[in-house]
Amino acid sequence: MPVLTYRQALNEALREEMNRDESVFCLGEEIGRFGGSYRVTEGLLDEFGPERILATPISELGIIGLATGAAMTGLRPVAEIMTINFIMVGMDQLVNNAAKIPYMFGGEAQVPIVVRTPSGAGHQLTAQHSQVLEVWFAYVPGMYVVAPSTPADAKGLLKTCIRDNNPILFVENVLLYNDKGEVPDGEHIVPLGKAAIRREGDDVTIVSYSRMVNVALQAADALADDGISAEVIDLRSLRPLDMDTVLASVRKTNHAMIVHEGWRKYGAGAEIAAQIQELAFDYLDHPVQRVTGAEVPLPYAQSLEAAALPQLEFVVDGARTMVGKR
Amino acid sequence: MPVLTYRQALNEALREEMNRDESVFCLGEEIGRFGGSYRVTEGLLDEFGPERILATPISELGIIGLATGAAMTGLRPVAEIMTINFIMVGMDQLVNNAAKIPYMFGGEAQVPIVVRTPSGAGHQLTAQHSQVLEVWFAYVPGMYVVAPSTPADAKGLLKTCIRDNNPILFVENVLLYNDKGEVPDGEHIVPLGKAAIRREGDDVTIVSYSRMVNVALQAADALADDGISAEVIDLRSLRPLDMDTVLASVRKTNHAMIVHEGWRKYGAGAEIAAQIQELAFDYLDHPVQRVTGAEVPLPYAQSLEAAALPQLEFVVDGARTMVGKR
Amino acid sequence: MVKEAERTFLQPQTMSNEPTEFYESDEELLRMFAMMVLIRRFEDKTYEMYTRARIGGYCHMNHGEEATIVGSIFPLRDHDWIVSFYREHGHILARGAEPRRVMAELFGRQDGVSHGRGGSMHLFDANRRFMGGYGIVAGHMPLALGVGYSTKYRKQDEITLCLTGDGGMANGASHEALNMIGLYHLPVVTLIVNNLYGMGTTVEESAANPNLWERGEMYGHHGVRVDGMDVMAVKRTMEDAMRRASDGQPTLIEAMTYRYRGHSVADAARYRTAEEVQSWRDQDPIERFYRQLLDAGRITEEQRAQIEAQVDAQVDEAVEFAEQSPQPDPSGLLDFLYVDPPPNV
Amino acid sequence: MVKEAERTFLQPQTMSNEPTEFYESDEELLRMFAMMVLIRRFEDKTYEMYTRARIGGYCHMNHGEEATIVGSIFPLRDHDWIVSFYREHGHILARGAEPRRVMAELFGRQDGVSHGRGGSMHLFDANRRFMGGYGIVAGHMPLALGVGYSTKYRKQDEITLCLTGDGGMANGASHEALNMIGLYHLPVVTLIVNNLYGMGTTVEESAANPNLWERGEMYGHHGVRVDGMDVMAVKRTMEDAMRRASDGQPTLIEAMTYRYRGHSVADAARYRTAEEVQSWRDQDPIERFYRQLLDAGRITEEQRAQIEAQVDAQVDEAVEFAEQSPQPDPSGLLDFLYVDPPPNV
Ligand SMILES: Cc1ncc(C[n+]2csc(CCOP(=O)(O)OP(=O)(O)O)c2C)c(N)n1
Ligand SMILES: Cc1ncc(C[n+]2csc(CCOP(=O)(O)OP(=O)(O)O)c2C)c(N)n1
Ligand SMILES: [Mg+2]
Ligand SMILES: [Mg+2]
Repeated sequence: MPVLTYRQALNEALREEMNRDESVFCLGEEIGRFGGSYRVTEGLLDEFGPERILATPISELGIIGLATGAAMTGLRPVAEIMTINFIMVGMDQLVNNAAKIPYMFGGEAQVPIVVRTPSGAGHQLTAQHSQVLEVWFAYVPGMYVVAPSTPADAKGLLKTCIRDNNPILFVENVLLYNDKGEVPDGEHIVPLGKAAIRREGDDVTIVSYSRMVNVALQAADALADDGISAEVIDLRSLRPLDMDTVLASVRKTNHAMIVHEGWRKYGAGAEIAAQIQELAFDYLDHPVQRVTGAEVPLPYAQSLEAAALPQLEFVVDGARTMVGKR
Repeated sequence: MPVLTYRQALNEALREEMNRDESVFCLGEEIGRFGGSYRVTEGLLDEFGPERILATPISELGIIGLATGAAMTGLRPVAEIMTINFIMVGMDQLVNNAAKIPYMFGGEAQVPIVVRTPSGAGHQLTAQHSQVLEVWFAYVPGMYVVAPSTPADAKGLLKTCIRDNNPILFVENVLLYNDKGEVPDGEHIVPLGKAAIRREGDDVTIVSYSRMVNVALQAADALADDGISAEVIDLRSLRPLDMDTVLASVRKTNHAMIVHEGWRKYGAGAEIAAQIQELAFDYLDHPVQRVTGAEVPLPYAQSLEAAALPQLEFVVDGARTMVGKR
Repeated sequence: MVKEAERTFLQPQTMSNEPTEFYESDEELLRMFAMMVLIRRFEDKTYEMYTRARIGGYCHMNHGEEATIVGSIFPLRDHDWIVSFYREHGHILARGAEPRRVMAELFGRQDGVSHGRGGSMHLFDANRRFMGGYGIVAGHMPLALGVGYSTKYRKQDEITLCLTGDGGMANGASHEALNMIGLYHLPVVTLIVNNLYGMGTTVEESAANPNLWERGEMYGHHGVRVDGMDVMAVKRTMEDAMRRASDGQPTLIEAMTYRYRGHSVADAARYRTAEEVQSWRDQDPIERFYRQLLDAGRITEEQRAQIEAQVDAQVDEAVEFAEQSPQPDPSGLLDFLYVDPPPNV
Repeated sequence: MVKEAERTFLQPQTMSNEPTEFYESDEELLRMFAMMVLIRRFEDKTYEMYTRARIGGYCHMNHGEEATIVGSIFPLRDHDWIVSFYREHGHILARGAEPRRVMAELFGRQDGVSHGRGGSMHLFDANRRFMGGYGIVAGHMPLALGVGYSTKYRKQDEITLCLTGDGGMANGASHEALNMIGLYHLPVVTLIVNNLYGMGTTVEESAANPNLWERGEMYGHHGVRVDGMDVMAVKRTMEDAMRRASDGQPTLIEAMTYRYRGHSVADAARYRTAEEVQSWRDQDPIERFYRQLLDAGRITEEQRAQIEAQVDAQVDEAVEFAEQSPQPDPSGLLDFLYVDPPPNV
């Protein structure tokens, strides 16, 4: 199988879907001549021209609104919001329009849009450029929130999302773009709402998504050295949320830990913890634990930024304590 | 003690604080001649004039940005966003500016603003006008999110918030404005971050905030008839979140239920449930339960709207089942 | 800052009153007249039904704005699009939706145009390319941009009419949408229904420069102001705009009008004087059109009476239909939330 | 749509080159010149330090924009305010902040102007009323509105200078802020540093009407375009604007300039030609000001050399200071999050 970066996998998905279906087009800031701020759309302008690779002004309401309106007429727009930090100035269009239109017009309209955007911190981008905000959208009925962690999923899920008929926030991650992995050629589709078990194990379930899956896998390696067998689940999407897979695992391991980059309080992990205890209470030998980013706007200094991000050692130590092998 | 409506209590708090401190002023759409969309600012224009009761254009970024910028120069603005549904078009100023400025400038600036806004559904206001979105802001470090349920708290907490030096989202509720209650005259201050036990009980802890506290209290009445003694906790604020009071209660009752109007998944209740199981796991006789609004954009038809809102009977039945007296 | 000369332009009496030339057939003119009457009577009935608790929620009516509505919507062709806002009862009627299905929606019934989910602010009619009414001020304008872009993308000859309010022009969404419409040369006509108020706020209190049509220039649109109490003036302006739109030149029309009633049924409109309201009622668009038609020998008193009788019957029938239509069954609460969702949503 | 005549205005060679009249003292002129040199050299050093991994994150530099900065900031009085954006190293230097504390911030050190929390995009100096650099495009403009409103509220004679980019003018935040500034007649001067690009997007690709200064009229501002490569032209324009601001008349200045380097250190700027860059470098604001001063007998070659030597020493010292300053201790991670929080936050 070809090895691609996460970035290339996304690019391939876009190219294939645009070739397959003329109604698919991309829009967003700097996605044309510039190739995309994270170069995900590189080369597409030459191939598809400026109407299908529409580079827009710095108008996030305009971008998401354009996509939504066009989708209502039958097109399938893929909008890029340069980073999730800028989604706030455009989110009214996503939450008040795209997510509500199908329902509030009684099924008379559909909004098949994908809004792609990278989330996450790293590289000292500071308070206004390092946020993890997808949980806000996962809260909204009518939306899907999808967040691949591997190049293969990046391609397979993006293709699925483009073909889906619902409004979708597709969350990438600034630190995953250069990750490499095997990616099936051509038609490769990953269904929505199905979590992936990235590593099987018996002693503790580590639930994660996006970049933190890598941290969870590293932790599982470290735990294995201690004789602790960790099962790592990659949620792949926050909505739909595949609790079946999570619960089956927890019923087996009796220990659950959630790892994500976003802030702790009212973060995505809260919902997963709440559901695990609701639905697998009698299987739990220990409270569900959460390892998350520190609750601060991300600071610039390297010393502080490092301290604010979820640490591998927290995951490892937490799991050890939980299963009583500390 | 005088009996006031929730609306009058807010009005009194604004009047008193504006009289006490010249740096306090109000701004927002229709808060002047119109008296406020929910008439909270009625009469204040005559008393304080148009510079201190500033009626603005329909510019939510402008409103919150004006407040934030003015606060940085030492004023204490109280902004009204007509309803929380409109906050999306302005929230970039609140989350990316107000909540981050103190931290990202290393303590060199302060942003003492209060953004008042009503949340919640009722009266068939439909999908774009019936949302409960405060959990988004509770997620954001740097913000406080306060939500009084009684007229006395409406006054006491608003006064506290106006004097506080942090950016605060002050969440009112469209169906509470006409509620009546005793409100202390003059100086009445309710501290931030202290939940209120609205009713004591031994068998089950019902945790709620804002309008749903009333539903919880009704449920407690109904449960009392069955011999179930419910303790009702009003959080008063989602951030700071007074888990100490909640946990003390749960350690006593061994049963916890959370009731709120917002959507279930990734709603405020998830965090509270997650923390209860984290911190009082061994005291729980039953998983923490949540009673919430249905996960739909609010529909217009009375039949559907009623079905979408949290029902008294769900609280009562849920509590009965939990304590095993069904 | 408002200059004096401009401020007086906001008074109806200064508007053009030249004799109107008609190229329309009698039938077309009478259809226009009948529609204006229908909108008026429909709204009267809406008000009545609201007070009788058949209608709930927010309810914004079109009394006084009939000329802006009929003048801008009648020139549209079947394949043209409309994107509107919450004050849209008349808009969807003028587009040809059945009054009874509109009334059923206001009643929150299953046969409503949005199957009872939308209510007064969220009317929709896919067949007539009426792309809905929206409740976030100016939030629908980026959607019109999207519909217009779709037309260009699909290389069709379609025009999008975006109706919007004066107050909404202060919102950032209007700015982003209008700029992008101009930038991409989209076939979009934006008509500002300038009824001089956004709730209780006057245009002068909301726009540093209240000549809203002048913004056209900054957005690459042709900008024009029109007497919104004169249906033929609006129609001619719209026809011109449609011609330009087909050439990729969008137009921003500011139609000066007035809402006779409060912002919504609940608003007593204490922020304006009875004299001001009366000065606009004196320019009533229906009476004015009737005079124009009468002067031109295009209508008779009998025809008017007949039209009014027909409209009344239609509105009564709409109410009957709405009363009869069932409320949506609560079991359908989750319908329409997602298209083909996976099992675990 | 861009008309040809306007498009050519965007070329530097068409800008005014009239001999400059100075009323400033020699000392003042040399201070201005020295500041322009400082900004240039400071940015050279910033670039070097970035490549040596002393500086991280996003880093946007001011090469080429020195005249817009010094021309607009020097006329301000101590009690005036500045609100800026992420491309603000030069802005805070021109306002008088110590270069070493600015460099320490870029290094992420405790002695930085934001104590290492802000970095390149978020410089702050309360004492100099420099209200910060912000990273959300146009998101700082509503803050300038607020600072201006505060001045009016407190009945002070203060002016707020809001520096902003051309690309940001497409964002709704600019619209809401400028409209409200005009509506309330606030003493705010908004200066668009029009460097012809927002990242790789030209003004013509971002604004339906790229004559950004023309928007002044729609926002109730005086609108004016100025040659942003001529520091004296910018200064005179700013002085006029300050006079108007004191009378409650805001001004929107569009200063035409160019950024020599990419959008940020990481951007190789492949979207523009070497010739285009050169044509602007030929108009270099520092060289131009030097010529003007030389022609007027206000500077000598020796003075220039001396200034440059002083500036170099200052910049070297800034780096040394920054290197020496400690990284913030991780134990301070939660500092500054809340003011006097209750115990359970
Ligand atoms: C973003 C937003 N802010 C505030 C409101 C509340 N609101 C509803 S209608 C309205 C006035 C709009 O006035 P205008 O645009 O002139 O339209 P009109 O109602 O006069 O037809 C306001 C402030 C809203 N719906 N959306
Ligand atoms: C709302 C928002 N959208 C996108 C971005 C990403 N971004 C950062 S700078 C920039 C270009 C801004 O250009 P301009 O306003 O001309 O300022 P310049 O960088 O040229 O000085 C963009 C798109 C952002 N920071 N904020
Ligand atoms: Mg209006
Ligand atoms: Mg620029």
